[in-house]
Amino acid sequence: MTILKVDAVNKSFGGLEILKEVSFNVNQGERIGVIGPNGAGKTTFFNLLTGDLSPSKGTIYFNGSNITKEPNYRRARRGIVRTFQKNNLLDELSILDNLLLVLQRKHGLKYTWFRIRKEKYYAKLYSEAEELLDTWGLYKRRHVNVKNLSYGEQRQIEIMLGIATDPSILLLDEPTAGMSQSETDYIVNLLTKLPEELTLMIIEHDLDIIFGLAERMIVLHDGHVLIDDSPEIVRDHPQVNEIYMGSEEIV
Amino acid sequence: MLHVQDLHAYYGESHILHGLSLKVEEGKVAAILGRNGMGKTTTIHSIMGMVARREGVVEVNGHNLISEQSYNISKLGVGLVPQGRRIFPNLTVKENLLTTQTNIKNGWTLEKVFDLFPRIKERQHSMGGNLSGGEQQMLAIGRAILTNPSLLLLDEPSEGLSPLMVGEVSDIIKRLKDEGITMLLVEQNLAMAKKIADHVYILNKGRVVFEGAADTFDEEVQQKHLALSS
Amino acid sequence: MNQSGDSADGEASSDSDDTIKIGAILPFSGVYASLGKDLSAGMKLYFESVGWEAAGEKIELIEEDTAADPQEALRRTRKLMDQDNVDILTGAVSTAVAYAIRDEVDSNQLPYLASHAGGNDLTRGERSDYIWRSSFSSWQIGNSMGQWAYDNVGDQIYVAAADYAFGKEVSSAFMEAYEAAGGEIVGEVYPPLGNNDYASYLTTISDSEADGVYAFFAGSDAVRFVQQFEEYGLKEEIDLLGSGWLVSEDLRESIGSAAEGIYAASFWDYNLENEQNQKFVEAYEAAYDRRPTVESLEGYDAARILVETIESLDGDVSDPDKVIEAMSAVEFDSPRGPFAFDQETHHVIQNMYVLETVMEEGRTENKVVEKIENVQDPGK
Amino acid sequence: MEVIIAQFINGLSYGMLLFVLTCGLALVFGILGVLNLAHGSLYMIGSYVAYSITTTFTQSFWTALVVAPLVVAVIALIIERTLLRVTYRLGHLSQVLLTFGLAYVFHDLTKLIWGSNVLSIRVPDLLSGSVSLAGQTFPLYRLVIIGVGVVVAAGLWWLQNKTRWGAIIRAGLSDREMIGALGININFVFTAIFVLGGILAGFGGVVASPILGLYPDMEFQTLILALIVLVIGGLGSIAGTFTASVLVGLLETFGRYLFPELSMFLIFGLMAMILVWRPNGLLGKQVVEG
Amino acid sequence: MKNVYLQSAVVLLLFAAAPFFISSFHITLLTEILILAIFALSLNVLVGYTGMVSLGHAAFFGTGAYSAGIIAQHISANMLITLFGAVLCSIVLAGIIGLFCMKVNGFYFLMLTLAFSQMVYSFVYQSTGWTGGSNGLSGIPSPVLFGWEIPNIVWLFYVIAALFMMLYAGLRIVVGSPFGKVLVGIRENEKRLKSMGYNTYLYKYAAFVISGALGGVSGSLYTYFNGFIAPSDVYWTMSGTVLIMVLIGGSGTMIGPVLGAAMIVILETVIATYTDMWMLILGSIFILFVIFFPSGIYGIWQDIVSRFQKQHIHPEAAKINKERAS
Ligand SMILES: Nc1ncnc2c1ncn2[C@@H]1O[C@H](COP(=O)(O)OP(=O)(O)OP(=O)(O)O)[C@@H](O)[C@H]1O
Ligand SMILES: Nc1ncnc2c1ncn2[C@@H]1O[C@H](COP(=O)(O)OP(=O)(O)OP(=O)(O)O)[C@@H](O)[C@H]1O
Ligand SMILES: [Mg+2]
Ligand SMILES: [Mg+2]
Repeated sequence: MTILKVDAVNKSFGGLEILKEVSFNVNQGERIGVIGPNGAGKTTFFNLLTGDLSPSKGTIYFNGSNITKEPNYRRARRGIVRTFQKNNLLDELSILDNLLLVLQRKHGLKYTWFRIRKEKYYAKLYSEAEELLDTWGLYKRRHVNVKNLSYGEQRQIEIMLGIATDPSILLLDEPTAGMSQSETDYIVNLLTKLPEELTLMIIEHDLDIIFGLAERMIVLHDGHVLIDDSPEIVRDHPQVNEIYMGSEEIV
Repeated sequence: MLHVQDLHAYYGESHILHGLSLKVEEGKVAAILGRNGMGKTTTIHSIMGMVARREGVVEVNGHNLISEQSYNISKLGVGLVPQGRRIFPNLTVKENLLTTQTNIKNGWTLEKVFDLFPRIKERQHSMGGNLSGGEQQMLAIGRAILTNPSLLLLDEPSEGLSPLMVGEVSDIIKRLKDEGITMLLVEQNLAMAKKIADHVYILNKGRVVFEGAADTFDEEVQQKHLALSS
Repeated sequence: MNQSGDSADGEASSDSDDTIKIGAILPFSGVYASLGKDLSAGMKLYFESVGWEAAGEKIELIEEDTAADPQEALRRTRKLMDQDNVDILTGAVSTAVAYAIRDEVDSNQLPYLASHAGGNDLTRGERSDYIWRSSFSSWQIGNSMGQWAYDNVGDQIYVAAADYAFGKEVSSAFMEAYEAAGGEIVGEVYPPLGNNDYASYLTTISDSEADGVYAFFAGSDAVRFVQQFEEYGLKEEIDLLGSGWLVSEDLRESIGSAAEGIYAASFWDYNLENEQNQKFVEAYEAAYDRRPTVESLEGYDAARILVETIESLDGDVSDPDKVIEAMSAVEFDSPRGPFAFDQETHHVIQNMYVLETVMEEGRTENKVVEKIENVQDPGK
Repeated sequence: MEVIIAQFINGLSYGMLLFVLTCGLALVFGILGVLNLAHGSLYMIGSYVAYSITTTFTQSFWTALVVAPLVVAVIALIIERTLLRVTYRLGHLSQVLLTFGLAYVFHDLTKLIWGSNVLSIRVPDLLSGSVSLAGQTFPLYRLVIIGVGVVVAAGLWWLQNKTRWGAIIRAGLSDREMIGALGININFVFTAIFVLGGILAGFGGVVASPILGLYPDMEFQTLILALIVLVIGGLGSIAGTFTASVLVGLLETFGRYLFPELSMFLIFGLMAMILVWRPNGLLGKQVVEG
Repeated sequence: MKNVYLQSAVVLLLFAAAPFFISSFHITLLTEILILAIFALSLNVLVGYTGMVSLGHAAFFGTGAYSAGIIAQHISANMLITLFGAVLCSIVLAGIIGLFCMKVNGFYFLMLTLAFSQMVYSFVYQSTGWTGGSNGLSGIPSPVLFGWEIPNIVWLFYVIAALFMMLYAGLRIVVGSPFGKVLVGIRENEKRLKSMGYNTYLYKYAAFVISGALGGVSGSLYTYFNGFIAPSDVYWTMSGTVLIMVLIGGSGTMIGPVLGAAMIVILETVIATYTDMWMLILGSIFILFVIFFPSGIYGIWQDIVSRFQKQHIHPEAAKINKERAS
């Protein structure tokens, strides 16, 4: 089932055309890798999908409805959720508070104005948050402010928040950049275990990861889709090797 | 060239580095490896004078810099490629490069940096904050080179770069090394670190738990010190 | 800021039994600060002259700074009433302050002698048994010049006044009298209080056919208006007239020669020739080494009224109604001329003077050109 | 028609006066990011020092024009070094409180020294004449101010766009630590700019007081006016401040001419309209994030 | 914060007992503090929790004050009616101003709120017929509650203290609720909150209107208290004063603005009695606070508490940091 349909999308900044006629469909449950040289327009493309930027031309459909003009918060509520390439967290708040805000949103706005039904509503939120923190090994540090974490640790929070939202399509922008090998392994493991019906799009420059996870690859080059095919084809594609992989060996 | 002895660093109450020592010979490259949150960036920042409370000895070229201000440390020839790039968003690419350019006589100029990274030459009039992640990383490297340092601190310079660019940056670092620049490199990309570094340190919770020449850093060491369980 | 005369004797003054406490709410900060200071200086000069004593009782003066803020004044008044237990209240420069405290004073039956605030309503619609005013009303200031302007300036006048209640009251009193005399108002303009550039207004005025401009401005507004009036070349063509504050004693030095030729209406002037005034000016200059202003005179007179009230009561000020009765009967020869209260309105009946500013020995002086006797506010 | 031209000249000269009052604030807030509520106080001190010099010591306006800004510069230096420096890591709200406190302190100190009477400074003889233009007399001094405004604007524009300082400050604002690590003594740069802001405030005080006079509370009036001009022009742009000064000058002048009863409303109405239309002021820079 | 009920009981008792122990002047002072504390609390919703620094809050205070006064003069002095009218007017005003102010951020927000409040000011100033213009509005009848005219300051104090406690409790619930958490999130990183799916515009707007409504409440209380309204209550200096109260008390905390209001009122009253150089002293105090107690009176309070208890706000956090360190 097609969950996302991108139709001839263009994006330009001033005179600069960053994305040119990008079109493709995404089916539910697909794991898609997005690669391309630096500055190819990958992040910009994610920005268009989430509504952080609006396209100069073209249309985006999600589950059949046209969402091109929708603001980002509406799209997030539809389940289009992203992580950021550059950490974008609530620095002055604790890890727990960051997470609570996400969970609170997920469970709807019903009781958000007053906490009169504190026990019922809050207890549920808290126990869910604490469970999550536990699985991420952050329970002990849940009251530490995010700004006091190391860079790699913040990257982890970034991903945790994305997954905690229970999205229907999750856009990960270089999730493991800045993470050490062991943390990377952990994240990859976690991503493989995500529910089947969840759709994933991942931008990554770590080829091991991307080829390990993706069932389908989209190569962006200079603002257009160079290839949209299986990982095997992409791996052996001479042009991809030339513009993107260089001499780097692939395990 | 760089000599760190018994370095302690603190953020407020928390004690992060516990008597760390390391050494980089003139013209060599040393790599610091370690899992997230082990104190790599803190080490770099302590050398650069960016941690408020630090104790011990940090000697560059025989000067003890432990209590110097960071701008003086920079003027003494220490360059920094920071983690997370930290490009000035409201400056154009060109301004990012030129504003802090110093010691022009030492050889690095805007043109040469543009030659290294043609991609940022194309973007030279864009605002730094509008660049893509990888472009910013290149810019951060270029910016540091243009301060014409004799000691360069690189904190995860390959982050966000495409594999092709990782290769190119490795080549650039080698080239800098050939020109006699001493370097201290923090990396998560072990392959790259192995390829470039002469010497390797592994940090764990603010202490050096392994040190040795690059070729002694093998699978076993990696398993022992960098796996999740440690 | 407690002031009291017994500092020389070294006696404690805070004991309320053998002293009479007078509270004064005056602005010592903000735009009206200099007025507050002069009022205070005038009062102290008089109290000093009677040795801070009346009918054998010590007088204690408690001054509170109201800034230009009515709320602040209300807070201070409550403090004076509840904390210091003052017997009589005086002061208030800004009319808004007087209105603000009016109900508080009235319901607490505290005798209050308004010594500057000139809003008409204080002795008209807002009149209270316990409030008497020794200074002036806006009507007195504006009205007194209407006939004179028609006779001496011409039959077309432009009115420019600062946009606040007092400015509007004064100018409308003027317009009423001027039109009654047969003159025509060819234009009105009300620049905001604290307006710093009058160029635009002056250009409009010079474009009109007016023979004169009646201006109500005070303080820094007056300085700027008068200076710019000259700079933009209006002085040669059009007469400038207004209230005494346009060329008041403390402004003329700042204004400089631009003030020359202005006509102004006031109830007192430094150069008034009478015995009382001579005495007052001499004493004031000896004490403070500067010229008194009209506010100094107001303070001086207010202090005198208070002292005479206390004396006629033989020092017993415990009954507010008696205090009021005694106060209303005070009559004397003031430096401004004969002084008496209108029993009906609780407002002073006094002479008004039309002054002309002239150059004398390189500086400007005011000269009385006309005296209008016993001007009495209509009280409604 | 002649009235219109005359009003136009009035507006232009008033606008330039506004620019002279605002440019110091524009520099310190728009460029340095410090909301200096004591700007009006520095302006006031400039005026009072100039008053003392013109009336007591040398009687020369020209001496005052040089000395008063320097006195203010020293005060600015002391403020920056001892107090303001502490607040850079604390953020804008602390600076608001600090500079507001300073404004209070300066208010009483000047009252203590110079009293609370209304004072004024004479226009220097050289510039005291009048000129006839468009059938209307204009004070020469007003016309000179137009020139002064243009010269100051040009100088600031040069500093911001043609020297490295502008870029260094913008960089320092977004990441002080990093600009330090790249070899720039950002503290010194900040001090220098703040002192320059002080000099401009003092200069404004001397130049404006023959027109505006010296009176209690003058600093708050000036401050509000300057803030309005600044925000209409947009932060971080000298050209914006300049445009806004002229615009406000003209609007106020014509507003007083055409709708005198609305004059209090007009300037704030203009500001609201411009901000709703352009949320970063007329020429303000859109801040690029990370 | 161990037992909220105990705390409120103690405060209630203190309020109830106050008139028996302190002079009527001090009751006046206390009443004024409570009114201004409500005002400061209302601004704090914007400044402290949502991170929107407004310099136009006097508009709502003034609107509340004038509408209460005008209603009392022309319609009815019944407190329920005047209060309702005042709140309604300020909500409408905040609703309108908010629509525009939501478009801008940071300093521009500060200046836009200033602009709107100054426009309200000039409207009030020039509508002499209704508001008394520069003379202020006087002759306002005393408030009537359920047919009972509040006879003196002590009873008024009780009414206001009760209202204060209710509003304080209500506000505490709101800022501690998920809604309040979202406001804090907006303060920290609005962009991220949008990505999480929050319509931040709506939240900010709601915060603005709530804040305006509470500002109106405090304004109308001020009218009951003074029986007089001056246009300076709508002037920007009033907005400045309340902002200072919030900052000096400790923005983003509940008790901070209350302490700030108390401190400013007390200082102004005490200092002005001894010297007319009160601005010098007050200004110096502001400066000292910034340099030595940057988190305001609340920060001092926190310091003392933590020194007593030898632990921090989040004991866990400290513990963890130590654990990692060793
Ligand atoms: N707001 C903007 N204004 C101008 N140019 C922009 C803007 N945003 C992005 N660009 C340009 O668009 C191009 C694509 O950027 P984008 O961030 O999408 O690249 P990317 O594919 O994610 O690269 P990377 O792998 O380095 O993260 C870059 O060259 C960048 O400079
Ligand atoms: N500003 C700070 N305040 C308090 N603690 C901090 C601060 N910055 C870092 N830390 C803590 O110090 C430790 C070391 O951090 P550092 O940034 O040096 O790690 P790192 O080795 O560079 O990690 P990464 O690979 O994630 O970049 C971490 O546990 C982190 O939580
Ligand atoms: Mg990217
Ligand atoms: Mg790091």
